[in-house]
Amino acid sequence: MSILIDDRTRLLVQGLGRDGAFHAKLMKEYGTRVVAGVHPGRGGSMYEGFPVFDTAAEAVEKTGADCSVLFVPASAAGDAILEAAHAGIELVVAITEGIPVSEMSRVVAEIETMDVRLVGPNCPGLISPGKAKVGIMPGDIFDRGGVGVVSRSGTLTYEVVRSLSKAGMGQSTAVGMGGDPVGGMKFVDYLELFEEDPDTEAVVLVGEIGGSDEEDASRFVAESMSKPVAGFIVGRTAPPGKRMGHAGAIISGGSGTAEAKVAALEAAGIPVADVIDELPDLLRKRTGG
Amino acid sequence: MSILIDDRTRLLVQGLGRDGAFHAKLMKEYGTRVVAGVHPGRGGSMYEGFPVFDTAAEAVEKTGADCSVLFVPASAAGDAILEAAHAGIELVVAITEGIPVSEMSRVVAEIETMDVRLVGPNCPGLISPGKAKVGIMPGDIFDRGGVGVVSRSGTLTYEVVRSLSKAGMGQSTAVGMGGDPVGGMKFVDYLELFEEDPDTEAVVLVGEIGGSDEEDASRFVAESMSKPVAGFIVGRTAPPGKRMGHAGAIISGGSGTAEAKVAALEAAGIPVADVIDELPDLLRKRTGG
Amino acid sequence: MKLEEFQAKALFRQYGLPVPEGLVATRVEEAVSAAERLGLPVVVKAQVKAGGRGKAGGVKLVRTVEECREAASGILGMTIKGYPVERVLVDPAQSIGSEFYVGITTDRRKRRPVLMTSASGGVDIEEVARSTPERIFFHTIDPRYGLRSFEARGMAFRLFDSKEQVLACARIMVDLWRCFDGCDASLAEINPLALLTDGSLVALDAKIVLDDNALYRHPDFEELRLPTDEERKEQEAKRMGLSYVRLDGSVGCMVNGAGLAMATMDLIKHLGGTPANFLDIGGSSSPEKVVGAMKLLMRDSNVRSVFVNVFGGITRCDDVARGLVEALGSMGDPPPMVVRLTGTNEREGVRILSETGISATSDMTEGARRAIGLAEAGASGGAS
Amino acid sequence: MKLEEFQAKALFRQYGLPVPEGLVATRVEEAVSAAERLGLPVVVKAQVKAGGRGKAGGVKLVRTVEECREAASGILGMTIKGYPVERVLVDPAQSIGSEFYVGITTDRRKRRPVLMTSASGGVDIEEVARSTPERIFFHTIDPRYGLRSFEARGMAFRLFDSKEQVLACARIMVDLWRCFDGCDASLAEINPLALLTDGSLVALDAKIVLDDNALYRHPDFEELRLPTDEERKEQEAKRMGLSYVRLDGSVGCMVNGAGLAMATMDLIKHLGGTPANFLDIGGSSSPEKVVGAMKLLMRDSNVRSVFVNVFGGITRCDDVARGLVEALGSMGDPPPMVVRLTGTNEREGVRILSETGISATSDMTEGARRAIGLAEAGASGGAS
Repeated sequence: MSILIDDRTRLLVQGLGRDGAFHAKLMKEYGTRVVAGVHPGRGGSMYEGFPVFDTAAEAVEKTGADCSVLFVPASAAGDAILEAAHAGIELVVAITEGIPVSEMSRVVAEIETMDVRLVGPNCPGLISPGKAKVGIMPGDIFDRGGVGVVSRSGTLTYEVVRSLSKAGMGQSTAVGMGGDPVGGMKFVDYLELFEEDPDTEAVVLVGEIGGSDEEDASRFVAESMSKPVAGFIVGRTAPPGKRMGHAGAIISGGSGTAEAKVAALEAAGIPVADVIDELPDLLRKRTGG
Repeated sequence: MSILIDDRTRLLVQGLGRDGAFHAKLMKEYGTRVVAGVHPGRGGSMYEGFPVFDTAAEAVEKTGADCSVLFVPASAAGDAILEAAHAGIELVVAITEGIPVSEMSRVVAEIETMDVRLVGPNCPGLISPGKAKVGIMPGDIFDRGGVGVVSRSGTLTYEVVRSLSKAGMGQSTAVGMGGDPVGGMKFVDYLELFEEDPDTEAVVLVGEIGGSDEEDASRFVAESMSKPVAGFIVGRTAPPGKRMGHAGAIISGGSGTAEAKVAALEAAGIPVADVIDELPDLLRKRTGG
Repeated sequence: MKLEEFQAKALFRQYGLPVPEGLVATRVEEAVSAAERLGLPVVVKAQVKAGGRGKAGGVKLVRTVEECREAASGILGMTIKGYPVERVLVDPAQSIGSEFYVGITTDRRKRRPVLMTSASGGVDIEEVARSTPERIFFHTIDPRYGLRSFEARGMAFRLFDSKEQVLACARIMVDLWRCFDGCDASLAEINPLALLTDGSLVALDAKIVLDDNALYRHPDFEELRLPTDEERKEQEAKRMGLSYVRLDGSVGCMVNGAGLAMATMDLIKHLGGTPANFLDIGGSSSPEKVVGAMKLLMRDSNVRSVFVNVFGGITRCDDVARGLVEALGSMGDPPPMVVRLTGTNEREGVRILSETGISATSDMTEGARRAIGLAEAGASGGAS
Repeated sequence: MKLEEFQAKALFRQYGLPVPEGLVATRVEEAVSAAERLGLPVVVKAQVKAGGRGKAGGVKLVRTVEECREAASGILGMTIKGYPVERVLVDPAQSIGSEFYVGITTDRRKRRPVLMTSASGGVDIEEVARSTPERIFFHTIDPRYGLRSFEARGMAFRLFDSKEQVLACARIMVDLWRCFDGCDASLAEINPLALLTDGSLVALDAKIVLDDNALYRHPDFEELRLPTDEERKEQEAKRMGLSYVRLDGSVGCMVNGAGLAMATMDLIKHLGGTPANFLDIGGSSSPEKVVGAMKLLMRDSNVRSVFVNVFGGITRCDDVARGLVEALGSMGDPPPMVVRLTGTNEREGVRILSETGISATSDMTEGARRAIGLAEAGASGGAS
């Protein structure tokens, strides 16, 4: 098992431009069941052995795709997320960065009323090692195992995973959830899934400054999780004042700084690593392994 | 019993201008439990023995109102319907006429996702004789009884009711649902309620040209109603060509004319009166009374 | 409010829709110089608010200045379905490959806007809808979100194969939605949307009907009003809070409520008479309104008798009675009249009328029958 | 993109929000003539993108031409929180009764815009939020529907009692929403919203931050860009697809990914060094981008060593390596550098670097440690 994606996932790739085509190929090579592509105007053609359609609706109808990954430009990405959702896709993974917040908040308000999950945008995607990769991460750094990883960052996730793998700790699923102000699933959503997943034994949470998602996660871990969790927070040296006027400060209350996040995690009994390479040891102590 | 309103209905009057104030008084005199008014800027005052509030939310919270009737100008009516719906009102009756269709279609799209019913707009409201009146109809022409009346028209409803009352046929509930292109409940919704209401023995449906609501009602009566229904359709002499370009014709198909509606009703076994005064006899024949 | 083609095209242009750059002319020489400016050949098109102008000879393709002069002078003198042609639109002629249909209106059943398209555009789209409905595609628009690109693309793929045309058509659909929504239209229609031989798409004709209830949001639309004589009367009525449509009969009707007004007309017809008009004096009626309504009726020389049918609800019978008394007092030669008054403040209304010697019946059928009788008597009197 | 007060007020005005009709001046005499045109007394306000300008003496009420000249010349020479004041806004002085706060931003937790208001407006609104949070009211906006009148009224009733002020304030809130939404802002804020002694409401100050990701939808906003020196550098970086923020340390960082960049800075600090900057070279990196990034780093004279930390995913290690080789080749005196390369095409990247004599480590901590050592050596070398 794993969360969200596995070897039964039927993947649709939306947008087969330079990046989309490149990563569609890599995902397929990793073993992901890429069943279709969508690229308006290229319907009827084939790419890397899978059929390409003009619309997501047709792709879903003809191939039974249940998950999609987006490589479309920022100006068209909100539309593409909704196209996938309305076509019946259950999990949409939006790699695209640079989508306006106003656009995302409308998209999110709509998909909240639908039966669809969103990972991202502005994220590397997710991987269930040995089963499926839906995103742009380098597959070879991941090992199959029992640690769930969820992170707001991209390359930082790789760094963490590499450290875990080196220490012999494989991953059930690793997710780069994206760092945009408004996006899809949050820490709590992933933690809930990891808690339920029989193959996940422990979780690493990688947070960063801004927002209050780590604080919410801390509460959830304290109240509802039985599995051990370790944390890592970046941004301790980030320059202050890169926030937005009074309103940002008012809405975030005291939260948002690295210190506040570390404090929240620790108060919830989650050990926080100072440097990435401490994470395997912290987990080992918690799991008694 | 009756449908939608009865002597337990707790009514809120939105808009206490000239018409709102006049009819609030008449509704109260009829015996309706008018528990509150809303008129921004007049919060804290009293009118005809009930308290006036600045917002619907406060009125509902303080008085437990569950039904509201709108006498606000067309430009503010969409907002007022939503205010009532978001305040937790279960039945909103919009008397206001002249609301733009674009506004109503947005309002309707939103309230469809909520637990609220809308009567109107551009309607006289509804009455459950002897129990409650929520609207502007002259109360004294209605008699308590077993005939449900539902009509797209205002004064025509009174005419029909008068004819029924004169023939000794009282009404369980009489509704003027309004004739705007986009509105709240439709014939089918009312027929469904009348079918379920133990006190309603028969139903009179008063339709008019335009739309396809009568055609939908005919299908519903044929398929799902056990109670006798009689119909009346106005607009046989209406000038043709008062429709909108090709699109109106395409979307309505053949329906929309008085002839098509009469044919649809008769095909569903619903006798249709040529003149209003025939209605009591048609009902009597159907009920065997 | 119906717009004429050239007005609709101007709005289309504002929303980025591709329309030919035509010129409007009210005189023949103006049309000729427009043709010269645009370059021949051009199409000269009658600007009227009625359909079927093509079949009526109101649209002409001309290749020379002489042809243009001839066509313009012919068309500017025409009357199409009762509408005199006061303006022509001179559009550059296009090299048309095929014709499509794209329109947005409100689907009353779904209570939402609906986009309709067909690869069988052109004048006979209604016939297509009747005989081969499967050739028309519908897409319901959620007004909260508007027409999205992916939805428009999905519809455009049903009409076109080439990627360029699909994307151009999808763009047109989205812009048509923006126009429909931005103008608070009841209808926005392109028929035909032409695929030219060079592969581009152009809105050859344009139809927009504005929602009268939303005009208050668009004060600038007031200048788009180019009323016909008939519309001018309806409009004047509207300003008084009246809704008036003239017909051909002899019994003038004054009724409160549209439904009851239609029922009254139906009843007159049913009893063998002919209604002269639809006239709804609406809800809260003041004496002034009744006076205005009466004057409006009397302008129609066909009217031989007047049937006033009022069921008081929000309308108060005493207001109506006072208005009638005032109106009759101010008229030199009032027509024969039958008044039926019932409902709110009925007693007071009847009292006011009886004081002035006007008798009122409470029965609608009886009232209608008497009005028909008076009209017939008046007609034979008028013929003598 | 942060706007200055006078720009935000101009946008406010477009959306119908009540703002004083002030004038902008870049020279002292301009400020004086602005004051004369507006009529004294006026307020002279430093236009800078930093808060706290009032406390820094950047806002002055003046009653005479002499006072105005003095204030303007003082303020136009100031530097507030590192920002030199290049412009002042001259606003007519108002007779203020009390001050309120109204702002809209995005609530990340609810993933929707949020309207915030308080009767305790003015400079210390953040202190109010901290110490008496119950004095701040929040209303989450559904972006599909926008802020509706009834919602705005509900919020306005919490600030005002008089019907006129409630309706005026509700109108302001709705217009502020339209401005926030129409401009794709991250923040639109009025602080203070002043209740004048004549009972009217005016936005005395205005703050707008635009969403950089949405600027492509607003080409006309480009002219609102009045960058400070620091912003100019960040912007230039952005044009190259780089995200750069300068700090005060000595170890220059070049990293792919914002998270890893922050982790790298944290690590340098943790190991006793000081990061010179945040620099994210982003996803798909080309050699040109790496050259540009390197040049950007070298402009900062504090930089004593450079730590390149790349974990290849979408970024390919060979691209980064080629860029580094090219950048170093084009530089006369390259700084001491430590390169850490791993991930996609790692082997090829390492090969390219080693061919040019640059050695790469695969361990981040080790790399950071060596970069700190080089910086310290460089600093003592530089001091000699």
